[in-house]
Amino acid sequence: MILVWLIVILMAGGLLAWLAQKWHRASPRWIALGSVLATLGITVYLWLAMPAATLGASPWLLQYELPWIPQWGVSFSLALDGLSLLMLLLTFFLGLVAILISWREIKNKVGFFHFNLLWVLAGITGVFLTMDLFLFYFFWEVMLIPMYFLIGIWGHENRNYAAYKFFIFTQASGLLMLLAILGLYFIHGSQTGTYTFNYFALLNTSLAPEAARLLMFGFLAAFLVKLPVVPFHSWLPDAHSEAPTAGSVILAGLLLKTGAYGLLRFVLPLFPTATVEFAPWAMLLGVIGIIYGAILAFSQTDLKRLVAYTSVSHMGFVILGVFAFNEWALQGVVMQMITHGLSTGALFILAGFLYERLHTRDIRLMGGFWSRAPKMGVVALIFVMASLGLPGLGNFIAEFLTLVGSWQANNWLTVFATIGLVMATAYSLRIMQKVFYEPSLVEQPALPDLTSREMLIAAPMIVGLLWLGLYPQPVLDLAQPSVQEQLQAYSGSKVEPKVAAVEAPLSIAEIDSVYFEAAVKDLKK
Amino acid sequence: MADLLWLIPALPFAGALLLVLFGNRISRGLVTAIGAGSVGISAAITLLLGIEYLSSQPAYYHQEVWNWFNVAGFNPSIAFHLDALSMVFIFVITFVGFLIHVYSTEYMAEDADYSRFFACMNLFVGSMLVLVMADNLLLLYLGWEGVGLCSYLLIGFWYKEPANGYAARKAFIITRVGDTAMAIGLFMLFQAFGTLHIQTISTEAVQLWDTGAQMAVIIAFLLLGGAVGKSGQLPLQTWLPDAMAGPTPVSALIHAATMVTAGVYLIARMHVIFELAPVAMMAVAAIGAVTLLIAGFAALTQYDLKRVLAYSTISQIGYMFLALGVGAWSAGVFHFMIHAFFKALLFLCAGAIILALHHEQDMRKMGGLRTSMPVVFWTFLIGAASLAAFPLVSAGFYSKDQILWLQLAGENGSVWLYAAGLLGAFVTSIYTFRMVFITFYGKAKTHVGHQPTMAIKVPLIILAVLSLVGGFIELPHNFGHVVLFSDFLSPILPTISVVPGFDQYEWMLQLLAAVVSLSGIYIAYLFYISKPELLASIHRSSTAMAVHRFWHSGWGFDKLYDILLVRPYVFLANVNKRDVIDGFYTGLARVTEGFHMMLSETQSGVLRNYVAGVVVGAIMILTISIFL
Amino acid sequence: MNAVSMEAGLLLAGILFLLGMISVMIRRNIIFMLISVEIMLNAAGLAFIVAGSRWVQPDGQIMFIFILTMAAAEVSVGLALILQIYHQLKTLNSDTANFMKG
Amino acid sequence: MELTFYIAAAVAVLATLMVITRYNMIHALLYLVVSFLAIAIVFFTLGAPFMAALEVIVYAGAIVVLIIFVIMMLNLTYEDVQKEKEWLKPSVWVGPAILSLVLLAELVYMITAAETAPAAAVVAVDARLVGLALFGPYVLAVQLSGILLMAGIVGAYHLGRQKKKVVHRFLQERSAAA
Amino acid sequence: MSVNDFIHLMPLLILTVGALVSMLVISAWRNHKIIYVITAVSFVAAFASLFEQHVAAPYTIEPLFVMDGFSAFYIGLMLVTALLISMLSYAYFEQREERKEEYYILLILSTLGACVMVISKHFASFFLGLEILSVALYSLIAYLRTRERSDEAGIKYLILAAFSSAFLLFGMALVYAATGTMTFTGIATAIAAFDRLPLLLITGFGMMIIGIGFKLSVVPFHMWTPDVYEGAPAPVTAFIATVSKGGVLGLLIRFFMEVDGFRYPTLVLIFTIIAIASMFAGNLLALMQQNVKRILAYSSISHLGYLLVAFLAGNQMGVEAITFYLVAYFITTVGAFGVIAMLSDKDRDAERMEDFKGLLWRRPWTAAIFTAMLLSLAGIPLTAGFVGKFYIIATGVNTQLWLPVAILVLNSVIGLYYYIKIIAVMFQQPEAAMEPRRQLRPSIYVASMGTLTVLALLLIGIGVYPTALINLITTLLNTFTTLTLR
Repeated sequence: MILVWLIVILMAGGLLAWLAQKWHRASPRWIALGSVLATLGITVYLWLAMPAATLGASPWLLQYELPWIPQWGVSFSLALDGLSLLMLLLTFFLGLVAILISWREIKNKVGFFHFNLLWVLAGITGVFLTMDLFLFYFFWEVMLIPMYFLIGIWGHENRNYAAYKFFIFTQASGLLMLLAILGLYFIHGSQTGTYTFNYFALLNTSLAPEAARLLMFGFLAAFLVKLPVVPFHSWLPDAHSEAPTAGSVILAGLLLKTGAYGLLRFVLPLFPTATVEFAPWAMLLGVIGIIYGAILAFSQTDLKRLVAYTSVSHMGFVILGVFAFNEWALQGVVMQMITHGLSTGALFILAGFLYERLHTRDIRLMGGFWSRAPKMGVVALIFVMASLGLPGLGNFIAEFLTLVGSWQANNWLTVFATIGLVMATAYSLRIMQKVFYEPSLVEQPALPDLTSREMLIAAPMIVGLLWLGLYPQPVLDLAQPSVQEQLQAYSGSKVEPKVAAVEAPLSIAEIDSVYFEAAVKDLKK
Repeated sequence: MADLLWLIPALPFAGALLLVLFGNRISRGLVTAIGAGSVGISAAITLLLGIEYLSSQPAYYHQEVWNWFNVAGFNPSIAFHLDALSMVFIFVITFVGFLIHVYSTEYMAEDADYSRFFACMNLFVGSMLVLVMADNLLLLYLGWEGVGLCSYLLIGFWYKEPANGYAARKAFIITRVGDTAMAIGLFMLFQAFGTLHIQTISTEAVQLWDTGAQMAVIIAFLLLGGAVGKSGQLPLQTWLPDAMAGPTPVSALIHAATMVTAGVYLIARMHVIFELAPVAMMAVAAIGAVTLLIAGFAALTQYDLKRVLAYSTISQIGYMFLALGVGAWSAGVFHFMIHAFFKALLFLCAGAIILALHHEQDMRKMGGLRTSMPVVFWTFLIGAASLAAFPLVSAGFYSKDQILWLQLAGENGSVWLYAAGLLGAFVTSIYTFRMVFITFYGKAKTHVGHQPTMAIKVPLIILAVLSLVGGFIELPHNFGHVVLFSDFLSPILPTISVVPGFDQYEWMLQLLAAVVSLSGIYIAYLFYISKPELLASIHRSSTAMAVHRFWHSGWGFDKLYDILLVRPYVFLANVNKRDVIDGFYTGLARVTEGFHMMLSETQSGVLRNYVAGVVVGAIMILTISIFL
Repeated sequence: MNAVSMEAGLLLAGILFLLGMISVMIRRNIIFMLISVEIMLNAAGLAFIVAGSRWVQPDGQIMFIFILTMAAAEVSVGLALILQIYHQLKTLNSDTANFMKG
Repeated sequence: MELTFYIAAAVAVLATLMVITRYNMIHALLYLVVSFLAIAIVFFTLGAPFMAALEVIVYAGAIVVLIIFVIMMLNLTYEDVQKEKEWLKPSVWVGPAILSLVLLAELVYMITAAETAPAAAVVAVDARLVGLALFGPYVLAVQLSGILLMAGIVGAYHLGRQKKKVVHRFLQERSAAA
Repeated sequence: MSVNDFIHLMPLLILTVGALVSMLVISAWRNHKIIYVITAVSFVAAFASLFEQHVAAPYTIEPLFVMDGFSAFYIGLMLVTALLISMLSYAYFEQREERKEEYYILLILSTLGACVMVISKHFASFFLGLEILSVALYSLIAYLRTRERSDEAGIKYLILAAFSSAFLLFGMALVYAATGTMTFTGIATAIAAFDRLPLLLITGFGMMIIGIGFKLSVVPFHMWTPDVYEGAPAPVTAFIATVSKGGVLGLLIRFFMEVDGFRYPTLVLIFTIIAIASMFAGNLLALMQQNVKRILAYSSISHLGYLLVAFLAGNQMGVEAITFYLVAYFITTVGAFGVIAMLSDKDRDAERMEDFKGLLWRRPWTAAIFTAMLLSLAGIPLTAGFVGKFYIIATGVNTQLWLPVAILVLNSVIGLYYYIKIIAVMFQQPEAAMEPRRQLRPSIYVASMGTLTVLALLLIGIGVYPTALINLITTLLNTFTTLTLR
């Protein structure tokens, strides 16, 4: 029941915030803040209250189910495991940040803004919690509309175009997922006679390889576009750069994660054979994304666009890791989801700070800000370093684990992905260079340093990144049972390190084939 | 005492943190106290620990601070491991680092960003300490990257000059290229051993692989890639000369105590792997040889005082690689230590000069400083002598001589390597004394402003002394046979076996080395003091000038990389700035719009056309119903 | 009463129907269009009667009566509308009435 | 009887052809009357005398007369005939004619190729039978056709009324105030 | 005519009486409000009389009508829709310089026609129902006869409707000629006897499809739709888009189920082509359109395409899906045109994009309702349209109509663009304080506003908790005898 409350509080808070605007101008902010704090409190309580359960046999901590459309076998089914709990923590934390960041930035239609903000969060919460595929699709769509409004109403100059693009891309891919969900539903129904959308029931569907492949592509469509993976990333730079800061933070920090979450939660367990077949291609896409995103990020002059392309690059690691099918990679992916949420969110916040002061996002018009705003410089430096994967900060753990994992699966692709790290350095340092180091060609107005409210936003993110970089174990522990659960179907595909190592020498193609044969053999058992 | 191990890196980190958080709000004195003090305490702890280590002779100290993370058996800790090798390194790092800190208090006194400077310096020292004390390769990698970050911050310390920023960026990116190779090496090591714990790897590697095993070779090459990047060796050396953009103490720190020696440390640390891969060893030696020559010749032509020193660093590290490559592990480490002393000394002297000459770095505008800055002159001369391996008195002579000797005497040595080393030594003494003569002799060309005070002089003198006497802890056997240093390292690093019966020729080689060194000095004297017309005649020859330009540009590597890598990348990035894939979707939208336009034409608003539309539909339906 | 084949009857209906149809397509005068539609409806009625007489049932004729009713209603509304249009546009050209398109 | 049918059919087709090619509307209508009369004869040959009568009365009588009334109300002149001529250029009718020919071919094929029962003799269904069916099973349909006519009448009444400016009382007040 | 017949035809009778009473009252005393009340009362009464029906088993009135759960549901649906439209009409016509009273008579009559269609099981009643609907609609479309566009729309609709009716009739005649019967069951038994369909019959069906397709405004018989939607008064447009199509669709389903048209690949092929073409044409035509009423017209074309996808499934689930979708579509369409009607003034309807600029900030509640309606049309969750679209896609997937379903999905995406374009315009900041359009007393909008609110609540209610409606549909359709066999 407590899970339902999470969603209800957000939705009710949103409505209340909207209505309260008439009453007092500032009240929506406080209402929104209150409701997100409440949900954050609940989640933190959940986290602290049940660490023991995470180590138990079942990864599920809490479950809740209520029939919804019984005729179709749809139920309002929520469940919480370590992975969802982590995602929820991230959601509410970034939600909080998003509200704080908008405190001054959003001046008109405050009530409606917070309504949308909270409903996006509610939709995301639903996506992370639901265990019914119909409901999943439902929430998947629910989170898009308020996001569309956030971009379309409070965005920058080109907001309408960006909002359309965002909406159409995500909807199109979502519909393909719907088709796949329905296909799965009917196949399962015709096999067992019970038509249900329940995740746990559908896990036991046995699929013909052809069907599994098609259905997997349906799911992949939605998740790969959301993630996004090159060549489906085209919506992201526009949406990110045109959204208001809070919108960018939520887009980068949370919406992209729903794609990664979907891969972990649905694609892997539902289609074990098909994913193994597809894995090399998926990893290839990941690597292409890493490199392509990095190259594009390097050439951008719009700060938010630049950061947006870094997201493309970073999300490449996610898909690379997911399709490596081992615990290192998956834990890396989970870490990547969280740390990318923090670091990229933080970079967008930074862009927001700059935009608020300078009314431009063009880095050619910036420069030499370190001397004028040293605090901002330090903060920016830390986030930039996080984004280029400096050890000691969370992203490093994520990327390293992912790469360690993916190395076991595919050597050459991992090599190229690692090269992406160099490119990450190039574009990340470009931010520092252009914004904070070399003097600007254009005179800029006074640039006040970070205020205490802004420090209040930035500080927890820095602490979080450092904590994740130096002692990520609590997070990893929390995610571990879930990761195991998702990997169950692949238990055989974990490479025995030493065996592979001995055979590993030059011909890497051989390793691959050995690896796949082993995987296939194990699956047959 | 071993419980305090963690304090050694933690103190500089704590200092950095304090300075970042409060640096702007506290007095300069306090900044100095925190900045230099933290490193000083580290140095003190190191000293105490070293004494204890020497007296009790344990195999190593180990301390786990906390478990970093644990994923499916991948379980690196934040744990420190201190053995003789690390001991040498932390000693150098903390002591030389401390001296440089002290020196900086004066050098940077006028700078507005005083606290930022010390924060970065502390971070630098801390990272380097983590690097050399790490008990697993992941933690080592943390320090490794941290060093890269600090180099970036410090090289770009005076960020307002765009060139400095670019130099900083270049340093970070190029070293990161090496790091990437190293990271891949780590993946392979992990795949092979299921851990990155250095001790475990070292013990298990021998069981797992035979000498020359392909895996070992690949890994060794990848680690070498990392080492080459950090240590400024061929082909990733181009960042180092540009790194002179930072304040001089930073250069001293980078070149003497930290950063560039990391590669040496890595190879020494992973010597087990390298020994399993003779090809990689050969590569190390070859890289060292080629690098030391290229850098030496490049140094000959530089005018910027610091650039000369920078190339000399590249060259000297080439010597260390040469030593490591033939398996003369302790010789390489010994040269590292001695090099740290004299290179720090030379940089600090150069800093004093630059400070005195109002940040003038061009040697052509210096001269006659011998009289105006006597302390600096003498200390610089000592450093130069050491660098040029001035026979008998300088420490550099002993360390370099050992390396050269082992090129021939060592099992894996070869005449070619020896010849390269010898030629390098010759060039070294030429450019070293070219520098000395141009800077300190002749007419004064720039007014001497700031005269160094105690904070500068004391470190200079200490380092000068060390540059002189440091060599006496390891003397050739025909010269007193002191083997304190190699003994100290022997539990960790295997001793090199010398070809039997070769000993009796050692004095000949020493003599040769001494002659080479002295003749180099003489040539420099000839060109720059006694017969400047010789130089002028060279300047008239167009071939010579072409060579000069070529060397001056660092053998054209910058240009080469620019054309091969940087420009294509930038070009690609800029061409694709608008994202071709986006163009595809835009095209799709356009096509759809085109369909809309076409269909819109049918909605002409004319009733007859609509009727015709219905009729067309009727024909369609009837055709289908009749013919299908 | 002898054999007029059903095919012949239907063919006649079909030809008349098509003549009406072509007329609707080529005429611009709205009244002509209306007349043409009447021809078509009449042809359809003819087809019903042919079919009815084939099966010897009254249903075909009954349908014809309904068609007749409908034609009458349609013509009356149509003519009223045509009057109105003529008042507005001062023309009977249906092509002129294309304010709405696209 | 068969011959009558064919002659009447020919007349009907020809007359209809004339209807659709006339420029003058009154001429066209006269041909239309001829066509309807011919069809009435066809009905007769098909054994539906009652329908023949209705055809003459309702189509040829009521509907055509209605149209003529409207034409008279509209005061069509010679220019309109000229305009009609202009409108009916070959370029206008060639396309539709081809479409119609295609359809015709299909219809002919469909009707002739239909493997129906051998053409049974057409038997007259006399008016009594029709009446019985009409007011027997189809009585509700008759009611419905009444409603249909009602809809037609109400609509025609509303649309056919001459314009009369009716201003809403609120707007009236407002304009009065202004 | 037995008493039972009367009871089962009660809704129709009540409507007829309502129309007659209105006519009598008008002749005595013209008053908008009174006629309005009479209309509303007769719709409500007709709806209420549905509850007196015993639809557990189909009740036939030979040879013309059959009353079963299916017809009861459709009649109920259309009555409610008509009632809602009449509620919305009051404010709209109150401000016109026109006689208003006949409108209601015609509205009742056309609703009657649509109801006749869904209960008919004979060509005669089908045809008469269709024509009652059509003839009433001619006048309704051109009702604002002083508007040029209204007249233009009226004549276009008239000529084309009569034209397509002629096709329908000819088709019926051919079917009759081939089978010798005009009742649906009779045709079904007759064709069951053939092992292969005679050409005459197939052609007959084909020509009937033209007539039906015209009323459903599917491609290629769709061309009238935008013009008529634009020209007709907004409430009438709502009526054309909903009741008129609903009636024809109900009939189509009954007819096709009865004769089991899905056995014949030719017919299935024709419908597949029509469905696909409708989806594409509708959405592509709407893409860059600037007139809101035309956008909705084009969108209705594509929606009919979607419906045909479920229709193609040809099973019970398909019919349920159609029915459900129809409910959602009715609510949405009436709501959307209701908003347009409410924003219209006496000069013209609010149909241009500018009319909606910044609506959210001027009239937030109206804009919110319109947004909800558009989102429902686009098939976004929390609205009935989503569940409906889901139902249709599910049906398609279930019967493995991959091509139509894929195209449906593709078109939903294209469709999004123009729906959100309108939304985006509403959310735009108005540049300057816009001249408020002249409006009558706000009090006359109470009924409109209330109706729209009810519609919005229904929309979201069904979107969030569709179970009740699904239950109702499944129970009622169970009595649709031919379906239960499958």
